[in-house]
Amino acid sequence: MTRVRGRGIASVNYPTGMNLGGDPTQALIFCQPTGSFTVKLSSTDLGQGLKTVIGQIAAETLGVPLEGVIIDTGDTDSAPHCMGTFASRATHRVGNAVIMAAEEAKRALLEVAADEMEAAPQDLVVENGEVHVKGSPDRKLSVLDVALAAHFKYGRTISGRGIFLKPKGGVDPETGACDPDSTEAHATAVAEVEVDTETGEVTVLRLFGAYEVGRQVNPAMVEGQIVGGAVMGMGHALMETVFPYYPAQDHHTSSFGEYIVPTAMDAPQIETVVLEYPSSNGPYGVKGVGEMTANSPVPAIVNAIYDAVGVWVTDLPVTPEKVLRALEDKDRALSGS
Amino acid sequence: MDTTTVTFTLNGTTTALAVSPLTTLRTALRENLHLSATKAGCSQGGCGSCTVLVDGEPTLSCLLPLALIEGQEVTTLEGLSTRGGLHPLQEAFYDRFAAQCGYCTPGMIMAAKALLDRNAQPTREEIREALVGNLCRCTGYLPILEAVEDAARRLSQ
Amino acid sequence: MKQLGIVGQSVKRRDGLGHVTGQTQYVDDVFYPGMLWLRMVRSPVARGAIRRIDTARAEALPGVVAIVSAGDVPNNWYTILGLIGVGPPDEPVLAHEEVMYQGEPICAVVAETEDIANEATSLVKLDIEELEPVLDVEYALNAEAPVIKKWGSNTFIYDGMNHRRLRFGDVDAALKQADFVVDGTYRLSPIEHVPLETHCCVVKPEPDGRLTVHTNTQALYFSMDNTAIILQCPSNQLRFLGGTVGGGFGGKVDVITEPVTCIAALKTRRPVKWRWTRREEFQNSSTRAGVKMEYRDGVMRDGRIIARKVRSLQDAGAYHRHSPYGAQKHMANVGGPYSIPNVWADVYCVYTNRQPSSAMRGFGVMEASFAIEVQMEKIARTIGMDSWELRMINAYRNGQMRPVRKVVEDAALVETLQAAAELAGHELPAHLRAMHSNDTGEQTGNHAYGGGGSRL
Amino acid sequence: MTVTTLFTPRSADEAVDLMRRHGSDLVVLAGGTIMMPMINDGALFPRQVMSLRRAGLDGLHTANDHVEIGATANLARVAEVNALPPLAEAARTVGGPALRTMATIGGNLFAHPPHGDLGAPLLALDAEVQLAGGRVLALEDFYAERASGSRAGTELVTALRVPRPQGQSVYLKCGRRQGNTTSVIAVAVQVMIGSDGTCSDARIALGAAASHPMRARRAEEQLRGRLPDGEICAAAAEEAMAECEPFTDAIASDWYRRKMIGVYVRRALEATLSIHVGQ
Repeated sequence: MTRVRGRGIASVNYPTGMNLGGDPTQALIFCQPTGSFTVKLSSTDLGQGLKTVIGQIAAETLGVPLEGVIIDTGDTDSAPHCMGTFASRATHRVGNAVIMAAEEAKRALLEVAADEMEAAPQDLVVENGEVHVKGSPDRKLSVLDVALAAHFKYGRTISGRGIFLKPKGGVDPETGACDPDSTEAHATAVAEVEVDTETGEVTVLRLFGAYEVGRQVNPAMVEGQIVGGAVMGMGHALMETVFPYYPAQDHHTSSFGEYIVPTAMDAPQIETVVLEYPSSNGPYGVKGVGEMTANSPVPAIVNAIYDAVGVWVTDLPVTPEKVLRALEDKDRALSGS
Repeated sequence: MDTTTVTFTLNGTTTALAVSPLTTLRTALRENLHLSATKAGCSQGGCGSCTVLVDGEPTLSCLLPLALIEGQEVTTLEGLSTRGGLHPLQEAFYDRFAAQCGYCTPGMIMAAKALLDRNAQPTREEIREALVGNLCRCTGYLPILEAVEDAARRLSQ
Repeated sequence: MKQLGIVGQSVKRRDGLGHVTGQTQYVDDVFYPGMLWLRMVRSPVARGAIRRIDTARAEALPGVVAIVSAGDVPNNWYTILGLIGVGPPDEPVLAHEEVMYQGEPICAVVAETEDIANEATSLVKLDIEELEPVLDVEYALNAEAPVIKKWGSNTFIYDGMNHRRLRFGDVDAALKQADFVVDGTYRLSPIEHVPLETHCCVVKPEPDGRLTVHTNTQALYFSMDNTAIILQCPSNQLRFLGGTVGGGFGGKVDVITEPVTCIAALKTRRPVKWRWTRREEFQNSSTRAGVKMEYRDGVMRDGRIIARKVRSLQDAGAYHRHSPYGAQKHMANVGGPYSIPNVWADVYCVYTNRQPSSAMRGFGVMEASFAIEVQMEKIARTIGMDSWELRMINAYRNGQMRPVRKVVEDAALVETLQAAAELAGHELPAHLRAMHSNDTGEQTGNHAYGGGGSRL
Repeated sequence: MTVTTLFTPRSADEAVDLMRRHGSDLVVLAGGTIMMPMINDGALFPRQVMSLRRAGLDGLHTANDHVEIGATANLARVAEVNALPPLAEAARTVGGPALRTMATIGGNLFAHPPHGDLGAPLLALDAEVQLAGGRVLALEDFYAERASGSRAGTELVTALRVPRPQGQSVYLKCGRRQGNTTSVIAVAVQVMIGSDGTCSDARIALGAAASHPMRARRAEEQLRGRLPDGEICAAAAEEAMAECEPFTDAIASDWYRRKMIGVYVRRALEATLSIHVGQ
């Protein structure tokens, strides 16, 4: 028997947002005469789907259909400041700024609608692109009609400004006391591996992940982060480094022939479950899921290797060579004792 | 500088292009023809993001001088949806969140098309093998495998 | 939790149709007529003194339009976190006196085609006196090691100290009381982000003197403001366009392409593109930091972790970039998701002569999580306790105090353990299934959950 | 100045003529998967490049006792040569499908280790290299000539003549991931078992185990004339470990490569025996 299986677990926390020099993001929203809302941002979508989830948050807050929201981002000439997309902050920060802007725009919308409908603004709600009087769904006006009235009859703007700021916080140099995050997400991963004791090769068979990331704005994209992060974490654990003999600089990698990343043939079976415990300060209870998903598989895999063959390989990446050397050391120690 | 004129069929249309001698198919597509679906991920033949079909075969367009495909037929991602609608692979990638940043997507879809053209009902293992030369850093591949399986079903209907 | 409308629905990606049709426009897909290509001449050695940079042969190559050297950079300091007070400035945009890592940018060639620019870089003659490099973080802290930073130390200086420290409770006393002491040393070699899209920037000079800058930065304003500082121009002279990135993972938060491309565009008065090669991504772009972490945990027979002592060395490589912040983030997370009443950490941001490390997906925290969770497994094996139970009895509860003096709130770690066990088909005993994150011990009588720092 | 001319000769003779005229200034592409990355990376600035894509060297003929494979036959086609299982398997595990439609068997002989996966199975199958002008030499001699810097390195390879396996043959590759992987090492073996059950001949070849693919002759000696069993496979593996001359690179250290030669030679031999027993 040269192939041995093992299972390992790992639990992690992950902080949302940075807190070094203050961490703001702004959003502006305006209503077009056609009743569409444009959200102006300078935030960046790296592929995680920011443009999509921000559209969902804006539509939710405004009470209009998703199709009625345009997300316009990526131009410093036309949109206000955003710190950037990193630190698992984007959905949290941008989402909060967009809610603030959308609420202001919605108030303006309702004030115009109130004049048009001869009702009090506080008695009105916006749902599915229509303004109606609470309890009287028939007393209604489309957002389009309100927008037209605002532009061409009342001369009023329907727009909103939003900002979210995590204020700058210092670090006590003596104790390290600080406020390093806005909220923390959590996860537990389970890895099942098979180790070839003759070659040291490790195959990840299955990865399980239970994630607690606040409210999910878009569950399919949350799952996309978890699955993608799991495979990246597997690469970190077993394959990747630009300095294969770190700290030596020899054989510095220069191509995909030398720097080994997982391929479609390496992706293990991955099963996930998401628990929604909302944060108190995120938009609709969002925390953040961008970064943490690559973290938990790494120690879970290392622990699974120990479970399988009884060696701790704690120098990443856990290459077959390191596993084999550890197994040989263990054999020597056993035969010596 | 010397140039050479190359005539080939691009997404069904005869195309003639004058380029410098070693200009690659990828550079010609992107910089001369402004068909930028085909990406420059590594220029080393290592990532697959420049994959196109040459006479139906998956090909790394970053390593192939245009002058060498005289008279041949090239299909890029732009050639998949020329009739207005999406190709079933495109539909499936869209529906199943198989693209995140989208940078590997064109090459991935072309590699998958090369597979489905010769094997209409591939197993998951066969899909993995067909896509092994196309790297993705965002999705963890599983949504892509599901999308190709889904596209095969759509194509068979 | 209240049910919402469109929030919570798996709606399709807004950019999905662009992606699957190849119509999404990334920076490399931007072309302007007459656009030039930029390539970088880089240091062949890890540490050295520059004696002479001879660009004559490169300039003579037909098709070469300009060379951009240190003298062309209005403010030749590249210290991205300088915006928020991190300093002193330590990294030149283009090296001119010394080089601190293999691959450090020295001068740029701007040419009519990428091929010509490539060849021209090979014609630049560098005369560099090689000096002994510092490559190992432990050696860097050694008194005999060459000091590679101008401020006389090989570490970042935090508030006058050569490390960030965490002091919570009385670790040494707790370690003496512990039934078991579990040690572990954890290492991580530098990792590349590997987005499929390499760094890319296209700059177009506008008739009014402004610059339009297409960039795949993860942070447009941050990059613009840093570029303005380097160009010594008001930031309203710059227009940064982006927002669509072919993968970042933290690798595109360094402002690493925009300043030089802007200078090249200003110097030539033509649009310029700088697209990094994959080789540059691996060998020159910043990495996740190499790390060495030493953990010592004091544990009671019943599984309570009562003390943790950590010494951690983060390999920043040659320059700050985001590493001083990463080390600080590491300090703040050495406790992990557990309630440990006594925690002590010294975290060093150490400089070496290798390509700088910087931000990468979860940096600072990922490394801590790795060490912490392998420690947890070692502890479980050492004291003979089930590793699920060990985590669950130590998991922090809402209302408890973390070592950074922040109260835990909205946490549900215990619940993720329960859900993961169920998902993986591992049956937990009833007392573990009954636990929850709002239970600080009073209700169940479980002894493990005292307030922070008060258990001993 | 960049590349000024790309020659596309229509025959081997035309190619040889160009090589003679331009000498070492001419960069030769078969499939382009070795040289084009270097040119794209700015590691090489040739003026004249010659592609063999149209030189008519991509024939593939299966005869009763051998297969003749033109130098520019691509790996996708080689992967389907069922008559030569270890060679087909080696071709099938190089890169991904797109790379395999470009990379050629002839070009593979010029790949620098750890690349050049086809070398080991070709050695195990006793392949011969046909050079323009009619010279034919054993692949082992071809590698030796190239290493010594003499003729073979400058002559045009036109085809490989690969005898069909006489005995049981196996190819095993050790990589760092499941597919599209650079070799840590590769092993190809061909074992002939006589009617008395003893090994009448054995060819063991190693890839990524030295500066070019090599035969493990002392390991082969362990098998000849013997009734092969697990012990003898292990002894042969020990010999292979001793005679290989591995190197260190980004993929693996020389220490690990040598270890894997031992494991994989033994496994490959055991696999040939189980095939034999199975029949």
